[in-house]
Amino acid sequence: MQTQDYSLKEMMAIMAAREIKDGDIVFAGTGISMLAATAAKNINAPNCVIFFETGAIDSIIEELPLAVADPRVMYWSASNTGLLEAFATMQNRITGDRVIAILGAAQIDKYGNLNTTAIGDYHLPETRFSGSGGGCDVASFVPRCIAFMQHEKRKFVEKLDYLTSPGQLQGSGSREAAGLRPGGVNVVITNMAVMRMDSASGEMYLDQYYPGVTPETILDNMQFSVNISQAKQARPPTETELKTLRQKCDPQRLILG
Amino acid sequence: MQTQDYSLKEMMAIMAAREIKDGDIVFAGTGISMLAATAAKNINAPNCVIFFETGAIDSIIEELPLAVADPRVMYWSASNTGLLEAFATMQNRITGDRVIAILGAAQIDKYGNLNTTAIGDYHLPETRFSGSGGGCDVASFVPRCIAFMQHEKRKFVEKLDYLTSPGQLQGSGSREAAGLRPGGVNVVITNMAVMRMDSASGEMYLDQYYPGVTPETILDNMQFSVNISQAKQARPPTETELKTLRQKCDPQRLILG
Amino acid sequence: MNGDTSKVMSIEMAVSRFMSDGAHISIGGFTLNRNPMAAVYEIIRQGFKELHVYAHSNGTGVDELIGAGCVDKLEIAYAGNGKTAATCIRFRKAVQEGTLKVEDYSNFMMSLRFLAGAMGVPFMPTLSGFGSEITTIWGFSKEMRQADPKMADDKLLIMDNPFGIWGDASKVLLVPAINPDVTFVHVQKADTMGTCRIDGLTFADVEQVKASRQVVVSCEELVEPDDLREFPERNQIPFLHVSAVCHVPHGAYPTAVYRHYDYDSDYLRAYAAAAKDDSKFVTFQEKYLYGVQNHQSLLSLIGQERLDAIKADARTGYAVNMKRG
Amino acid sequence: MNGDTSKVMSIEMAVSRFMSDGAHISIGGFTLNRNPMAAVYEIIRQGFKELHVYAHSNGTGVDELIGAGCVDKLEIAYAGNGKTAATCIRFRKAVQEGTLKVEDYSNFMMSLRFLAGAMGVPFMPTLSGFGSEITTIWGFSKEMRQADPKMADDKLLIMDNPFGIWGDASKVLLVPAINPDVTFVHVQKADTMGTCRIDGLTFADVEQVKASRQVVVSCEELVEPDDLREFPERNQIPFLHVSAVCHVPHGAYPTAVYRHYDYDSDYLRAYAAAAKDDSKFVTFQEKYLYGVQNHQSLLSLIGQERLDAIKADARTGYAVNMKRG
Repeated sequence: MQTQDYSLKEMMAIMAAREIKDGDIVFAGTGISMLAATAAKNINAPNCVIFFETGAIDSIIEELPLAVADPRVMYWSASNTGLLEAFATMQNRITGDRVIAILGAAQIDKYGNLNTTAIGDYHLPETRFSGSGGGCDVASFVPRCIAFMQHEKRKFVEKLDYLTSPGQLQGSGSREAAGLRPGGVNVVITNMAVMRMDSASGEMYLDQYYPGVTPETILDNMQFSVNISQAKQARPPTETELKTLRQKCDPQRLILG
Repeated sequence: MQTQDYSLKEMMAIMAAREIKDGDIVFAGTGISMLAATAAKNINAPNCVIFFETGAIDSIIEELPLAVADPRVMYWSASNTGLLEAFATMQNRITGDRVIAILGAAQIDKYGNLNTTAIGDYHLPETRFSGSGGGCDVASFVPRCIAFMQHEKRKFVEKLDYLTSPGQLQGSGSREAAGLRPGGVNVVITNMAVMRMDSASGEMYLDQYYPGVTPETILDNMQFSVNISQAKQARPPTETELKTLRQKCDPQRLILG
Repeated sequence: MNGDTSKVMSIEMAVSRFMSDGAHISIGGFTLNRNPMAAVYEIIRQGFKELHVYAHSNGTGVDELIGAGCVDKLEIAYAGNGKTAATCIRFRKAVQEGTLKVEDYSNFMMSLRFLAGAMGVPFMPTLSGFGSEITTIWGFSKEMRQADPKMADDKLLIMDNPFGIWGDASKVLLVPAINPDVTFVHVQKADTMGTCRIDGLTFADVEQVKASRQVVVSCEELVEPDDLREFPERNQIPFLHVSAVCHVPHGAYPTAVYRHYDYDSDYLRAYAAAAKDDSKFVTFQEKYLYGVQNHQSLLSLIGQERLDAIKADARTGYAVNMKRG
Repeated sequence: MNGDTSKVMSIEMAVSRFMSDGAHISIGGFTLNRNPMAAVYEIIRQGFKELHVYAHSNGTGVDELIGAGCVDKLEIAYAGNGKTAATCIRFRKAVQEGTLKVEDYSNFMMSLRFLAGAMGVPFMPTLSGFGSEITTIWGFSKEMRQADPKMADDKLLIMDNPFGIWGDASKVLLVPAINPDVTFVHVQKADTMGTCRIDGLTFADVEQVKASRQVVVSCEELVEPDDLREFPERNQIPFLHVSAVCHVPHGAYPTAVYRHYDYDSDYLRAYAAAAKDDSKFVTFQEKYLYGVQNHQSLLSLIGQERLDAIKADARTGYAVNMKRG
């Protein structure tokens, strides 16, 4: 298990790609989330539609974009519109219910709420981040959201410094009470594990741990504890998956490094 | 005065054209209002911009359109968009305050309120008309609106059967009280006269009567009385105006008949 | 592009698959332009009834549907058809005879209602309509609305501007979203996946499409997805919103399609003349509607000569100097 | 078309005519794409201060403005710049040091606020943000807002859906309209009257333009009005909204312009590296900002070789296989 011939970034990209079903509309951000979307399209979900908050729909990703406004998302798409159209596609239930989204964050709590805004006091922060971008909108509208995280104690926190994007809020029923539709982050993919939200309680549990990682190591890297009783080992990337990822999705190794 | 060499339709079109100032954004409807807008563009306001509720801006009217959705409004325009953009241009004060609009109606009252919906009971009308179209929107948003009317008792009524498009509502201050910005119909151009709304009281008064028509005849053709003390005779169309109207604006005589 | 062609079907198939009695529908276009007439005629021929129709100013198509007795309820801003009918004739007749329930809005209000549906919000705000009886007189009663889960309980609402005087507004008028069961639009070009490119004015077609649960597109030209991908900024409707794509050349006839053909004034005037008289109208319908099997047959009946006469000029996009009397 | 060319002027003239200290402004583009950089650099060189900036995700331009000390208040959704800066560096520094007041929204909220301004309504409704601290934590206090007539008294408002459960919504969030004093956008093509044609994504440029009291357009190609009239459906911005048109080739450099040139990763990385260190940043600014007279001089300093390297490929619209490290 120590002699794995794939990187953790590759593992994460493939684990995320596997969440995407054929025909899904995939909301992709920058970096590894774009890579995961492209991997799904090339491996297991050829009819999934990749779209970006900037308004590009079903782009042909010949080169990995370095931002959602990269001209590489504009090429050969079905339609190049703007931000309003992109977010409306998610807010509108007719199309929005078919969307799966991939997000990232600086902090996540046990209900899958995300902080991408600030560490410390909002008004005079210790560390300021970029802010919501489309994250808050996506987490509000989209029924299935994947969060990509590094498994570190300072990132899996007891209490967020700022709640930017709503996950399950305070658990069972609190999304609906706040005015949100069901949805938000319900899968977390890290460099160690795949975690999911329990559909009743809204709380995070360990679903899969990567080869070479124990559930205990995972718990050691979080401020809060999660249920590990259903955890099983994740199936590593297949040769085909890896080959496609490396040769078709990121031959320049812009994301894979 | 009886030997006038122009028709009343021509007189009306020219009187309306004279209301349009160079640089105005002119909201035009179908029929004679389009003709008036085209006349202004060709005679006295070369830089006025004709636009249609369907979304065409600064169309080149080579042939008179028979409807605001006629493909003739789409040709060589600056932009072909849609209804939302057209009405937003009027609702938005930055552009909307530069608009002058031309409307028509089945009934008008002394405050310039218009009925284009129904005669009789709304629910089971004696005569049903087309309805608001963009009329209610235009009369709500645009600071200067011209109403084109035939001067008949059944059209200049004491009380509208249905108030479709707001003029000065019940007069002084009532537009603002209802939630409207200043504007609405403030000029009425008929086959006999030009009437205006008093800016303080909001009530209609006789501004100009056409050659060969007396103020008394005008009053005889209305259910309500208006102030005629400031009335003067209208200046008839000049030869140049008539020539342009006939030869450049409606050579097919689709509107002029 | 995988070129999945499962959405491609005949207009007969699309109408039969997505329509049902009592359906809430909308159609694209505006008065005498780009109405999805092939779909409208097929809906009539297949005999769908008790329809609830949402329209801004979709004159030609809506009046044909009313004339054929398909429509029970109509929410509309404008029922006229340019110079051929200042007020649509069968519409007027139906309202005056009490056989059609109507709810009046303005063109902007109806467009905003489609926009609200497209954006997935319950309403849109506007500053239009204060003081108009559009705001105070309801065609559909509160009771009727409350009894039907497909209708908002209120025609519209007026509230004080919650942001004080922000935006120079003391009040706002809120109009409720529309989400039709099916919308039919006719466009110049569509690909087999459903992406559409419209030339000329889009009217409110894009919002109507995005607001709809099902969308049937008919098109002058059916192309491969790659054919629309070089300039994606020209495609107003992405395939995500489209259920069926039907290749129907002259599918908007007798209304106009910019850069393809003009409206047929002869047909529209003949329609208007017939519509004024019940028995003449039956004869007219027998000939042009029920007497033909499909849109192709109607076009054959109309004849190549008339189609040639309305053919769009390459420079202007309409039929220059066409007799329009 | 009379070809009135009174709107055509240099970017130096446009900035000096329409800008003022304390102005509320917005700029077009998104992160590293189509930012109006010639305008941004000119605003900096002309020394305008205390600006109030509205942005969704306008990374490159906004960070340069902040870095030059021009900005007092910022309403923003996202201050990042793709891979070159996950968080914009001078932005981060200014916030952490307390020299910049920030009000956070989401990208959709900011876009809706521009849309509300463009449409002339005081707010737009959305279902986004419930439960987020965007709704509960205000960067600008109520007192600060009430003291400034150019700010809405409330950051946003939440209310019960006035239409009951219509639209499957129990509540709605309302975001207030923005009407900037000036908006700067850079487009591929503009005509002398101000009509614009944008290729590729429009981001929120169209709404930002229509919401603005004054609009300065810079363009890669300045053409005659007739050149944009054959296909009016491709022109997203009609001239009605535009105050000034400035012909500035490479006017978005170092950000990308689809079908013209790519972003310059070298420049963006050099900027990011310098921005991390105050004294290095001063040197960087001296060289690229204050050491050049105008955008043309900056481009000369950058050199033809680098401009050639980012030239867009005719097929894809970007620089294929460009080194982007």
